[in-house]
Amino acid sequence: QAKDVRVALIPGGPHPYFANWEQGAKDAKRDFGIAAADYKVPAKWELGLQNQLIENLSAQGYNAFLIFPGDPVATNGPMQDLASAGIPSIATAGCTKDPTPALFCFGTDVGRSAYLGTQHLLQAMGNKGTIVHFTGNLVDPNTELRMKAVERAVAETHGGVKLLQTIADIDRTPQEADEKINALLAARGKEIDGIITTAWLPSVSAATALRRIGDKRIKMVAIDHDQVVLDAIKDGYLLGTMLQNPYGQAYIGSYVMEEIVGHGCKVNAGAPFKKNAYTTRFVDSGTAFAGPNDVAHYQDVMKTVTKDLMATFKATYLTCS
Amino acid sequence: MSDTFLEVRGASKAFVGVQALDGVDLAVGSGQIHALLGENGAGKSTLIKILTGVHQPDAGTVRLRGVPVAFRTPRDAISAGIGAVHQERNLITRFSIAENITLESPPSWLGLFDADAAARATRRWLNLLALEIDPATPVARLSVAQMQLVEIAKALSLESRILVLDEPTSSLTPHETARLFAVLRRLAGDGVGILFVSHKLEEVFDLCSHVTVLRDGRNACGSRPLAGMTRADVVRLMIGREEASFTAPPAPARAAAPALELRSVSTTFGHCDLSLRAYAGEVLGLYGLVGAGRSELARAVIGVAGITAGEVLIDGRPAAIRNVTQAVRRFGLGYVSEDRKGEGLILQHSVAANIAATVWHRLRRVLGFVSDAMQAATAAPFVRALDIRTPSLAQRAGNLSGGNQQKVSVAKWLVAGSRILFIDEPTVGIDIRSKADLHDLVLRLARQGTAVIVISSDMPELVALSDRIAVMKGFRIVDTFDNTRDYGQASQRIMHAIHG
Amino acid sequence: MQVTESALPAAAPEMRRPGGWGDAARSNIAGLLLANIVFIIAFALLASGFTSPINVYSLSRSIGIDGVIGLAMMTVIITGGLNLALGAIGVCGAMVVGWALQNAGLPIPAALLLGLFAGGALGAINGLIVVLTRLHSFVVTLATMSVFFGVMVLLSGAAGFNALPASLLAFGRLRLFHMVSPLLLVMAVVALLLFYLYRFTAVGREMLAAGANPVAAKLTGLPVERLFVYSHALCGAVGAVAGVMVSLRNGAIVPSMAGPLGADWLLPAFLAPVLGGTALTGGEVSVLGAVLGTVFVEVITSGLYMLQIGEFWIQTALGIALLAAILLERARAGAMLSRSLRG
Amino acid sequence: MSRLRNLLRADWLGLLLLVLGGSAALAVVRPEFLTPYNIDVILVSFCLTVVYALGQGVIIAIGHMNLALGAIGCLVAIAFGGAMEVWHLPIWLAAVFGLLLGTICGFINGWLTWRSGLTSFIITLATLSIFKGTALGITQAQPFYRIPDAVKAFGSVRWGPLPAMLLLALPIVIATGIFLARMIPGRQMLAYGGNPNAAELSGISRARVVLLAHTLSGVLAAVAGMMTVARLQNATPAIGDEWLIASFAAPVIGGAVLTGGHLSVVGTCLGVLVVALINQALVMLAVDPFYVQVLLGLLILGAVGLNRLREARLGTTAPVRLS
Ligand SMILES: Nc1ncnc2c1ncn2[C@@H]1O[C@H](COP(=O)(O)OP(=O)(O)OP(=O)(O)O)[C@@H](O)[C@H]1O
Ligand SMILES: Nc1ncnc2c1ncn2[C@@H]1O[C@H](COP(=O)(O)OP(=O)(O)OP(=O)(O)O)[C@@H](O)[C@H]1O
Ligand SMILES: [Mg+2]
Ligand SMILES: [Mg+2]
Repeated sequence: QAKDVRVALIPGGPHPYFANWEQGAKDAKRDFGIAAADYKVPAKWELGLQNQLIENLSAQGYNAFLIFPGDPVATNGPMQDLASAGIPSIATAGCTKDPTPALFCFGTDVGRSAYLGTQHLLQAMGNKGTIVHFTGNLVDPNTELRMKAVERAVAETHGGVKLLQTIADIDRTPQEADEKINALLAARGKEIDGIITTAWLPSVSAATALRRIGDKRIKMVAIDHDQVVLDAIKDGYLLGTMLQNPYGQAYIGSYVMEEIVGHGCKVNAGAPFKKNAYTTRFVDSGTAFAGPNDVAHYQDVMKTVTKDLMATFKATYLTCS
Repeated sequence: MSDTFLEVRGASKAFVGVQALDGVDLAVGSGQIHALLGENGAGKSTLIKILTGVHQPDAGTVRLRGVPVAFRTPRDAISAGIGAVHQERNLITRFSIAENITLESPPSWLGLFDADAAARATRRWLNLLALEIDPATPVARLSVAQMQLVEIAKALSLESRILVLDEPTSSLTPHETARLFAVLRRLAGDGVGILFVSHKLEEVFDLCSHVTVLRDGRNACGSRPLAGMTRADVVRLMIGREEASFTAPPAPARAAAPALELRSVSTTFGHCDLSLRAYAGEVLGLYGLVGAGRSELARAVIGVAGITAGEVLIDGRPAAIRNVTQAVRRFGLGYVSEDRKGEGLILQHSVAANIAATVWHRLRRVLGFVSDAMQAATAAPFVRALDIRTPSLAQRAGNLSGGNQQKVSVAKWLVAGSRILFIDEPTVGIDIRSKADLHDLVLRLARQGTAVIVISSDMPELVALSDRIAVMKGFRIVDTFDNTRDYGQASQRIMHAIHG
Repeated sequence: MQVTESALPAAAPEMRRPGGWGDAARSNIAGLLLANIVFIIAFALLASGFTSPINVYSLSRSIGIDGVIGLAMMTVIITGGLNLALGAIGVCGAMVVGWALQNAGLPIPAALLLGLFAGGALGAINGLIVVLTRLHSFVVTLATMSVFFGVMVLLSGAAGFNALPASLLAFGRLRLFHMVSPLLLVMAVVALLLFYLYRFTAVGREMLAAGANPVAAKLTGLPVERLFVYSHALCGAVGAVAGVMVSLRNGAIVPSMAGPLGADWLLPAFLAPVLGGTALTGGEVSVLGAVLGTVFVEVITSGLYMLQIGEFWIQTALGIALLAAILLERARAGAMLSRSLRG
Repeated sequence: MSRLRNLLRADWLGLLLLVLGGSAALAVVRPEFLTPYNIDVILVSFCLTVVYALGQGVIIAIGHMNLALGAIGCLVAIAFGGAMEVWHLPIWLAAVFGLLLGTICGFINGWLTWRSGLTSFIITLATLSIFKGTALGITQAQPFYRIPDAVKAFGSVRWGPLPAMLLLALPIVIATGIFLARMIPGRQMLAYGGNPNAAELSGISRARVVLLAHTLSGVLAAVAGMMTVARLQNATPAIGDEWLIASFAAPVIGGAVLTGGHLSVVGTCLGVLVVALINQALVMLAVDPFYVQVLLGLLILGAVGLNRLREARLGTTAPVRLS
């Protein structure tokens, strides 16, 4: 009775973060016998291009979509198109804003991740000193969530820690991030005791910069699993990084689609979804702090998180006849 | 014909919609100064472009000293020993005079451009033409005439065996022209073959020994000695009939107030305390040597530059002209630029669009509607009136021959119906038939009530046209007198005003 | 007028009317048309799903949007300038519409008009700066791109508008004949208006003349500066239309719709007019060419996606297809020209 | 005397004054501005940008454009990184390979533009797609990380305020300056850019000029790409993404004319510095992130506007402009 399920996994553009999606999708295809679970990347990091790709893939017969929303609001558009053709989609790795046609949002709770990361940093600093925050692009509303989360964590030290400066809009190109971060370190390096980064490129650039100065006085917590970041943690330049779980997003997401499209399951409306700034149907794909001891096997960390989620996922979030 | 240097046989060339050349023959001997004549659009420049590798002929052969050659690029022609001054200005305006003149083979030292050597080499050629300017001056700062001299100097500097000059004297005054001719005669004496194009027949008879005449892309006469031919013969070959004799109708009674009056005007260009009157119904000629500031005066009056002191009156009433649009649309002024390619025409637009540009705002109907047909209807009578040779009204102005382009830039002011019209060098590059037409037209225009101010470096033309002549020197008016159209008398007075 | 008909010489040159099939076949419009037909047929045969209603719909929508973006840029290219701030203005215009609808509660037509006006005003600011400072529009719009976008993010806090009126969204989602987006019609209307402007109105002709040779136009008495400001304002207004169209596709108005600083629009904005034969040096315009250029680019993009070329290689394939097509077109035009000269 | 006058008339003098004045003002407000580390940061930014800005500059000089500049830089960067990581080539060989690749890419651009007679805009837009797509296709968007320490050191080492990269950037700037100002092929490129018709009538070969300029542009892009690898310590296919506008901005701010015929190398350097300085100031003065873009735009406009004002005063503008 099973219908052929063809899942398309579409990131916002070419980016190393999503490399683990491909593996997750492949594993899911093998483990659950899905007809197709293909990772399809827009040629450039452009909203219009992504929308076009989605339309194109639906014309090619893909009938289930895991989409990283190029924009939390605007990606509702193509998802609506899919929905009206009876094709389900899940907002993956990032959320679309309610009201949204997405079944649910399956990703990192960015606010929480930024908050936890900052807490790790502040604790290591003994809740005293000055920190700076390097983050992503202002047009990405996640950026503001991250800025607020960092501010909240800082505020909770009741004046013990001061947020010296936030630099945003540096997640576009590596060179720009490198320039601005070094400029800040050059100008105010002495005043800075800690660095929190909440976007990929700033994490890489800041880690490189600290290594270049050779300064282990400044403490830093990064985000994601770029090789540069992991190496810097191993060598003691960074306290650790906030891992996200792209592998699990793709693996579990593909599995869910197989259940829904192939076997007629439905999303359980009464499931214990979490709430975040965008949506009331949020499922946390897991976030974990990885310190020097976890770096070598960070992928196992993600797989463990995935296994735990997987164990209860169907029972919690789906109803199958 | 043993000393025939350059020989063209049966050259043909077609452009879209035009057969520019159709089996043309030409032979230029060593030491010969050979005139190439013909009406506007007869195909002279096209022939020259074939000789210089710009165009490739559809048919026909070119031989140098009996050896067939096929130039694929201008470079081939230059290395084969053909130097040219083209009809259009071809200078790099951002470069200095020296850099332009040495562009073909720049002097270098260890691979570096040697500016001093270039300046030295350049000065020699400039001196030859009596052009006293620092070779380091950027060409952009030069006047049209100065640029023309620089181009001639550039062609001379190649020291080639064959020199091709396409209307080299169009912007020059007799003084500079004489200087150039002396140089050319010396070159010819050294055995250089010279092909010379001009619409000024006086010059041709003064300079050339042989002549080839083209008509509609065909030979009206092959290369033959000029000796024994009269001006009338040549004209008949060119236009197929006698030259129309031209007599100016008498000037009407002068209106009380001049159409345009300048009272002690000073401008940002550097004119100071300059007074001038131009009356409706009259042609006022403005003479001066190159650089006297005549063009600048016209441009200042139509609002290109600021008037810093004095008063401009139009029809006796003070007029504050703030910009060109106001000058043209409100005060009825017009200016035919001496630089038709740079400032007179929009080369890539159609003939009709160029002519009608001054009146689009008047043609428009509801919703600003102006159709091609309306535009064409506006332009067509003037194309016919000036006998502008164009395959269609939709032809790009840039594809017309030089003379026809000039007519287009006059035509647009006729369309605008300007009441005060400056015409700067009205017949530069215009053939004798059109010149007569144009003179006729200018006078007719004046007699019908326009105040025409003609700026011309062609003294015979100015004397023939003007009712009054003002002489300028160093941005001032040095003399103004009523013209009796007696050339000897007028030229003496002008020369006296300038040099005396 | 001074010259009366009676004074004209009897022999009038023959006034051949332009056009005819020969001219049309040689122009690059014909080439684009041919390339479009060839590619459409090829993709229809090779790529399954290319002609499916869903793909045709998506194609028509992309053509509509990118077409308007290209037309917007075309209006300043004719001045010999360009507008890097086009994307920023488009986003600003759309955001004004969003604000008007959602926060100010204006009716849809009033909101759209306001957005159009805002886009026009921002464009006019560009134009005024260009004319007053005589800086190249490249530098001016490079700076204003940053300023416009920055102010927009500042005022909006980077938050978009996602509660647009249902009727507006429904319009955006309409399917004419089950497969054509109304956005394509919007583009057709914009194209027709621009065609009318440049072909049949005084001010349009004046804009072209001013762009082709500002000095000559000025000496002809045209108000060149004012015409330049008009052109930039027009660009802004059309840009705002494009912004709203993108919003209709997205179902929401968001600051990120044109990428950082609105720069994502730049390549499609230039590509279509230039492919269509609008000279970057100004003074020439081909509305139909720009439209056909857009169609061409969208068709090969869509078709190559349909062929399922490896994800990351799609851009390479796109570049090769584009190059091959323009080179072939070039060869064809050359062959046509030499044939017509011989014939 | 006339040399002094020439200097006063130079179109980049205003920019120089702006850079000096701006630096002085910043140094007063923020004394850290003059620390060696900080000067190093600005110079690094200068080195990376000026090379590709000149890569665009030589194309602007002939009145063309090279939209594929960043894509060439990207392709060369990952080829350089890949050659060392995957093929284990020694550094010098990898660098030669990168240079060769850049040369070939540039030559392809030039050859296609020359043979087709189409505008370089279209050609390089197509090759942009091809080069960038190839870079993405090879890497699958993953950076090459294993960059030899010597290469990393080249991007990081500094002597006081002077970064090692200056050793490469400075000779390139000087060579390009001499090439355009004094060498015959450079002059021919400018002549062609100033008036292609006239240049051809003077026997300058269009093929040579176009091929030379595009090839040169490819080489400079390649150098810039490999320098960026050294600086970022990895070869990511995101290199070159921001080059397009910046590469035009610096020469144009420095007085270059987009229609060709004029390029001031000094002006281009100052154009790069002005933008770097503005960015630096915005970071140093801890501007609220939401105001950064607005101020950046206004400052650029202000800087260029001031320079323009000075030109207008001196009347050094081209006389073809009316009044
Ligand atoms: N590039 C071109 N494209 C189309 N037609 C052309 C082109 N060049 C010249 N023509 C046409 O060829 C004919 C001959 O032009 P040519 O310039 O040789 O005349 P000419 O004898 O030099 O005239 P003039 O005395 O006015 O300079 C004209 O009808 C002209 O319109
Ligand atoms: N763009 C310019 N920049 C600087 N000087 C100029 C410029 N154009 C012209 N001049 C100078 O201004 C003076 C007057 O110009 P111009 O030669 O045009 O006057 P004219 O009387 O109209 O002479 P003609 O029209 O015969 O050349 C000349 O000395 C010339 O060198
Ligand atoms: Mg001619
Ligand atoms: Mg003059």
